Amino acid sequence: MIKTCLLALACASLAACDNGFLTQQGYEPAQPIAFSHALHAGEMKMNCQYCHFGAAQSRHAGVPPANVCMGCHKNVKTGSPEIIKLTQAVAENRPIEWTRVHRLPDFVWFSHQNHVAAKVACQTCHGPVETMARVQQVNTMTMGWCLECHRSIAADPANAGKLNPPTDCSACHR
Amino acid sequence: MPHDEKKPWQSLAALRGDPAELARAEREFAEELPVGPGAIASGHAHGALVQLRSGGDVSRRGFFGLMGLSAAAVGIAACQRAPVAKVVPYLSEPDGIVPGVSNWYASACAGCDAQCGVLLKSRDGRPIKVEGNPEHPLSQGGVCAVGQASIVSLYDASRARAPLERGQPIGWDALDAKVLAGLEDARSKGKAIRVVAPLRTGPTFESTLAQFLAAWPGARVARFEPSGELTALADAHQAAFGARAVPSIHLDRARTLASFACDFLGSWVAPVAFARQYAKGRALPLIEREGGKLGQAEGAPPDFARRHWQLEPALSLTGASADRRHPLAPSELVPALGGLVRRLALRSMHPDRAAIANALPRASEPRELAAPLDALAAELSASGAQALVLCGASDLTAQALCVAANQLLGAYGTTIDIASGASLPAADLPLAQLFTELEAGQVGAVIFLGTNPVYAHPDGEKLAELLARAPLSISTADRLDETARDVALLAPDHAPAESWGDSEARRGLTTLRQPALMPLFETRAAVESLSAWSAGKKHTQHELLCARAEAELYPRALHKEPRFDLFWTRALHDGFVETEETPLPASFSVAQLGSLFALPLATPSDTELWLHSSVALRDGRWSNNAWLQELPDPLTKTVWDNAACIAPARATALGLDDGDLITVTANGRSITLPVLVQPGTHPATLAIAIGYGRTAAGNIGNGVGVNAFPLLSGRGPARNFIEARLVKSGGQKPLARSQTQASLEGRPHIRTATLAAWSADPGASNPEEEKLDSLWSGHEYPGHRWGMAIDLGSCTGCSACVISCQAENNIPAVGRDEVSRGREMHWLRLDRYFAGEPDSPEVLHQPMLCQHCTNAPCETVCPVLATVHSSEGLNQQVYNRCVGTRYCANNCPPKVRRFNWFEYRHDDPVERLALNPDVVVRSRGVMEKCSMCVQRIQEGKALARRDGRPLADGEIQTACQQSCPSQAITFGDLNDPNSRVAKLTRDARAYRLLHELNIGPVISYLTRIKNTGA
Amino acid sequence: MSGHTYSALRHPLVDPPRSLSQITDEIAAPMERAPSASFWAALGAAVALLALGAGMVTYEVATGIGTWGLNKTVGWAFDITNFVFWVGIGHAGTLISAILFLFRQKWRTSINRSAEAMTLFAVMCAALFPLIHMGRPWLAFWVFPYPNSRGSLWVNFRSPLLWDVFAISTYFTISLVFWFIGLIPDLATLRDRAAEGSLRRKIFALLAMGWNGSGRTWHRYETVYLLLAGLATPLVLSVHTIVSMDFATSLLPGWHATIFPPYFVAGAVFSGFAMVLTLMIIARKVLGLEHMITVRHLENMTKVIIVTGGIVGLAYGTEFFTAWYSGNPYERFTFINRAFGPYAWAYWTMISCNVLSPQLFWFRKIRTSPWAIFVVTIFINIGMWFERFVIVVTSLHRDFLPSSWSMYRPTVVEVGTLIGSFGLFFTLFLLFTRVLPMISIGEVKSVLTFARQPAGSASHAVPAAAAPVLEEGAA
Amino acid sequence: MSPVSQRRFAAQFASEEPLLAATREARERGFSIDDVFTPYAVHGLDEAMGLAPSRLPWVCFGAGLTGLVSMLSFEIWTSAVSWRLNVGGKPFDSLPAFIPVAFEFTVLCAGLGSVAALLLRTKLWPGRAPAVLPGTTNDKFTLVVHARAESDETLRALFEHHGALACGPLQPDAPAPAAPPAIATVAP
Repeated sequence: MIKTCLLALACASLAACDNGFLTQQGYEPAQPIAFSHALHAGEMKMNCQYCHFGAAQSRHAGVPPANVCMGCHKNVKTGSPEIIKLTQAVAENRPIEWTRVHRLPDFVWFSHQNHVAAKVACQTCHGPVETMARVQQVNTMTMGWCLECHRSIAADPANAGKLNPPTDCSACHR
Repeated sequence: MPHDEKKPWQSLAALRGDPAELARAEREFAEELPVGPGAIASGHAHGALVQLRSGGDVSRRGFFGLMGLSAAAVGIAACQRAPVAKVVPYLSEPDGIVPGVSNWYASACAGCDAQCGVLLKSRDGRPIKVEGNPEHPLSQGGVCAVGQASIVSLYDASRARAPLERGQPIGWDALDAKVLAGLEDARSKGKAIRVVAPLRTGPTFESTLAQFLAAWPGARVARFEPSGELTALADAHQAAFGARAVPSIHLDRARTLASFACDFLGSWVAPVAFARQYAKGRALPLIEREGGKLGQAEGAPPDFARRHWQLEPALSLTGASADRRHPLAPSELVPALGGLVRRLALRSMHPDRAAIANALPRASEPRELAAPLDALAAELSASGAQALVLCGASDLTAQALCVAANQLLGAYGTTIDIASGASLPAADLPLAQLFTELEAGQVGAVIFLGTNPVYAHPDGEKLAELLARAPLSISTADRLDETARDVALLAPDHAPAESWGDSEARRGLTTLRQPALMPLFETRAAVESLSAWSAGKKHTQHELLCARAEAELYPRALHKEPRFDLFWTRALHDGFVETEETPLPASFSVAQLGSLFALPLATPSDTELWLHSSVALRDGRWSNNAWLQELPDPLTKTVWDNAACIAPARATALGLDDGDLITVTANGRSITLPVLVQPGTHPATLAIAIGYGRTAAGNIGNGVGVNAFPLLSGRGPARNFIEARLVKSGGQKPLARSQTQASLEGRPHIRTATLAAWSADPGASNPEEEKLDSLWSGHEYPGHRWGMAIDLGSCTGCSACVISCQAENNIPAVGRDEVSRGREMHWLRLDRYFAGEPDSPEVLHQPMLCQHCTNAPCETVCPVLATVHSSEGLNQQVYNRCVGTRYCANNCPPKVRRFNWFEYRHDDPVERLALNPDVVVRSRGVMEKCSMCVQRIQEGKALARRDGRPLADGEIQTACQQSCPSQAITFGDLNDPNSRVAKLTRDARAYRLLHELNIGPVISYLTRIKNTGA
Repeated sequence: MSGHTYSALRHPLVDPPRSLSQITDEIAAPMERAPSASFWAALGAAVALLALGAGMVTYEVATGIGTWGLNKTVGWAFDITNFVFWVGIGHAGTLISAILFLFRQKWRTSINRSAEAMTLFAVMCAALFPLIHMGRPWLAFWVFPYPNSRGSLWVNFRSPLLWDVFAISTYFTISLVFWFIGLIPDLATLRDRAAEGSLRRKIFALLAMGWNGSGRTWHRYETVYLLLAGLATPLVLSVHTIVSMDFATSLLPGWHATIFPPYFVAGAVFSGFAMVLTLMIIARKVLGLEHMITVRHLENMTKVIIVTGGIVGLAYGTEFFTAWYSGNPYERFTFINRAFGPYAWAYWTMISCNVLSPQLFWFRKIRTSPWAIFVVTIFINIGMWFERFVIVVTSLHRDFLPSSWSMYRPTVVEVGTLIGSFGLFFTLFLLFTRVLPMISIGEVKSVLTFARQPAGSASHAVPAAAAPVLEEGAA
Repeated sequence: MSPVSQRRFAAQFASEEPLLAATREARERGFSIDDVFTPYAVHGLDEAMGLAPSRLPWVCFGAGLTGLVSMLSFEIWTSAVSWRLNVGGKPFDSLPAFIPVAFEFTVLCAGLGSVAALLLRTKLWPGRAPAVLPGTTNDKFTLVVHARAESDETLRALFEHHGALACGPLQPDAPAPAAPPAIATVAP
């Protein structure tokens, strides 16, 4: 009996998670280096894929290697305390441990490449990153949320023949 | 369960792990951001491993695994926010590596001596899959099970991680100092320096070895080959032609093929290449059938004279494919071959026929073989130069008789060729002599170059003791194996995938090996060690290889390039170099050959031991490989063990049954092992697979099965059979078998016909499917409709597909106990049935995998929609939705669904590197099954989409299809009427499993056609 | 006129005659006197078994289904066998309380209460197994269609397993309600017996919900009781029909058979009545209710057993005939394998227990001797468990492809879980006999005069009746 | 209520037969039956009291129908509209397969619906504790009729003829149905 009650409790709370009451939405962790997308992508209008070059060719957009940052910061704002953290890391040959913001469950297969190829704007999923001093997860990123987009695009006659985002399970779960 | 400690694959072991390990074990998905490779690329091998642990505890399954303990825990745990995860990018990204994108490196397989060309799929800097190199002239894209499984051996946790002195870590410099001192000491004391090298290495290796010998005058090399098959082959040809080489063989040209105990499809010399040739030679034209009407034949008509005879003591993979098969006792091999040669000599016009006939051994063949040999001789001489006689016994006389037979037939030059053979190093020092020298204490230093005679030599135990008498003893094994345990210094070699190298597949064809990852451990290539121990400057393996390539390959390469670096880049990309070579000087001398006929013959007895390599373990080199240990033997279906195969008649006579323990005694040595009643075994034969019973293979291979080598005659493994005594020792050791039912019960799951019947009616024994009525109208599949065709005529049952599937889809090995409970996890299995006479049965193989039924019975019964159909006709299994009722598996007619009975471990930081990041690792309690490599399908489609081109037929290959040596599997789009698979599906031979149930499989099997009959 | 028929041919249902208040006293007695040592012994044993089962289930859930003897070919064995077995047991309860009610079988009155209780407890045991047989039971709630963040991913209404979910939960709910409605008047009786202001009285008052025996309430109450009986009857048939469809709608030879629904329903009634008898025979002895659960009740039930047993036997035969007549080689093999294969022992156990042993009931002597009946019913319980085992396992272990044939051997964990389910069942049943009237007081009173000459005048009818009135009035 | 209807006269019996007879005769004589309190469901009492058949079956039917329709449409919506999944090649709307669940849900709704209606209509719910006539839940049968004071004697004669154990008027202000003091005082 008690087991059943516990089970019921468990189910109830799991059900709650199911309903997306508890997602990572709004997650906005501090980063080892206070890198500002608002500054780089916003004010300076740098292309997302200049740093996240993986997005076009791989499932991972990837966090840029330190040497990409150093490309500019060898001579730009070398004095700033944040940049100094970076230069030190490079000097010590120590990789920088960024805190991951967007993280799909392990059983979900997602490909940035496919979405970039389909000309989906980064903001569609990641929100207005160019306005964020510190990156935040703006969307729920639940399965339903993904499907919403896939379905609406597939349903739009304008995309017929050009785009047909799959709604097959094996598109993401394999 | 005794195996637990030894095998992490033992399901329950997962529970025994400490909590931290458990938590790590729960990782559902091996994908790492490029931390590891990054670290590897920047040279921090260990950093990589440390990093790889991180994230183990952040997966969702982290708490799901522990959840079982209390339902409440679930409730609370599941609603926590995901724990903090780190992303660790490269400091500076290495060239050509994009996180998440696979790179392919052409290299050479080191599974056996065949050295097939392979492509290593490397993801984020770690190889995760071995595939055949389609451009390689010999293997042509196939890889055997052993080659596939080598990826596990690469990440074998039992590998030595640093140079060792008597088990204690010692730096490389210190080791080199000791070695050089020891060698110097030996020279000064005038003691012998001895090297024990494998029989077949590579040119670079040989030249480096030569340098070493030059540096240490008086140093000599003994060659050691556990199975001894190449030795016998080469020796026979040396005697006959004066050229010590492995002849190149062209099965596709052989119309009549007589194989005496030669398992060329399973383990002999180069199985993959042979399987490809064999299938090519027997390929049937494609004839479509529609409503009883036959279409135009597509492809060359079959050669009705083409027939394969197999005479062998015990059923082999090759025997299973033969058109005609006759069991014979091992001791009858030579007499039978002699009888054949005599018959051929009568028919032959060969100048030396008389000389040969006179030299033949006196022993006459057994009476019951007279008739078959007459027929065989007739067919052989009818085919003349297009005939071929092969012998798999590592027996010099037998091999010599083969040479004679082929010579009489004039086969040399067509089906078999010594001039383009791969030459082997001249026999320098017999291993037996090393024993005596050691005994006499004359040896100052002995170096074992990747050889393991303590295990694989009949007198290994003796050698182990003798080694103590050598002041300096070194092994370059990759682990503390039986030999390495008893030597002073271990200079661990790289894994093949970490090293450079070359090998001569045949004269004029050099296969190149290039590394696909930085060494995981502080190991060093054997050649580097050799060069370090030679006088003068030490070279890296790369330097050594390039030097040789520039000196010898570049000038004679068929593909001319203006500069060496261009040539070299191309060569590495291709994975092989073809060069113009003068044929091997080979002139036939009957005298030399005749002398071999005179060797003493094996005495017939009522129990004759026949030692053979198993398809999976071969000579035991890779025994510490769970995939190979758990690969069901294609013929006995046993796993994790070797048994003594005995004829049914003999078994009943002795009152023996499967699993009864017997003691086999030969040469005064005994082993005890379970018997297995195996049809097709000659009554006098006791067939035992070598490669088992390792004691220092590692945490997996130790103590699996028994070591049969000690039974061999003290003269070294020049013969792989010997008379023995058999005693029922009482007691039982139940065998773990993936299939226990041997008969098809007259069910039509496998359809066979003779070539004659087929030529009369291509649909022979395969009536056309009648259209079945259905309540439902069914669904439309616009766009792609994936399907598969499996040609049972080509399938040899070699099981390469099984391991390929396992590697591609992160399928766990579960261990002996679980398999014996009927819980092996293979998504693709090979069904094996026997038909006909038990003394020489017909063997039927059938690859069985998810049939992706159009009206899938499994889907209807799943309460939570965890398995449904995709818009492209695939039967999808969604692991993360599955609640594990197992109803789908119950309702699955071919029973191809696999359930995760426990949490299977994937937590070893090294072993985990082999996981494929594109496929989820399934958690406990969920169902899994063949997905038709949907990840490959998606990848192929994405590539085509990115290039804005339509998907080409054959562009997407499933893992099983890719590695199939005989190309029996075809995958493609059924909606494209011109696709290969669509055509095969319409072939008159095509049928679908259990069609009458109206489940509508998308996999078609093609009737197996054999050229039995007169 | 009131609907009683007085016939000399009929036997009184309550024998020897009792006064209304005596009946109240006797039925309430077990709840009011302190439990006997034998009760404690029985309860102790039951709880011990329950604990064993709980341990086994915990281990299995924590470790994995691998702790059971299942394999790639035999995906179900003890789990589903036990499930079907317990559901079957449950059905007799509903049958007795609902169907016999519809048929106005007055003899049901003294057994329906405990039969219904048995139904509830049996269904609890049954429901346990589909839950724990899941590989990931903590996700069991996924079988319910609720809106979720998966877009929304619903459930597969085509799956018989899902039908089970609805069937079993509905069955349990309706049985519970039916049982409780039947209890209300008795709860009121107990309330009024309990001492003023005692906790006991408070509890019963709460449960009785202010029942005051008003004729108007009785009128509507009877209507609803009839309605529930009318609903429960098709329900009980549908439940086991659906359970049988778990097998019938699959395509496995030995499962895929159209006779399964009636075959299973008959089997359920068969096993259920056997279990009722087993329990009743013990209960009437232990609680001294022989005069209300008379030999006649037992005899009637044995007759039901003969009939249903016959149907089951016929079904066994029909299965073989169909297999042979269909000419389907797989079907044929399955049934030959059933009778002569490695599990033949299970098959013949089933035949001898289910087909042969009930034939003893043709003899009046056996029919009317409680202990003989007891022994036979035990055999039937065993036989019916084996019937399900045979259906589940022998069909699975050798199906279409000989390559996947295998054998199934149960593990300690499975056996322990089965025993544990009995522990759960008996624990609940024993507690029930202590806290609630295991015979419906109201209903037995209503059949008090059954097959008896009616009282000429009230005062004679119940001579002792006047005195208590005064007392009560004064009270 | 009129004062007339408020005044009630009760009679207690020891078994169902006299009760039924008395009830029937009282009604024939034109007395209006307030209520009858019995330990068990006395057959024919409703007819004797002249109660109209209950309308609860209609509630049952309505609830069942609602259940059936709602579940069927839910099944069809989820499988054929909300998310069309190809399950085993069966049509999205596999109506035959939807019947079992729909049936079960029908029964569930019908059952719970009618029980809920019963409890509400008869004011049965936890916490209700109306006064109960002594012995009603054990072995006493009490008939309560509306009566003017002048008809008391007629009634007393009628009930005693039928073998009432005791009878007498209930206090007008007594919470109906409460034990009439008369019953306690009157000797048999």
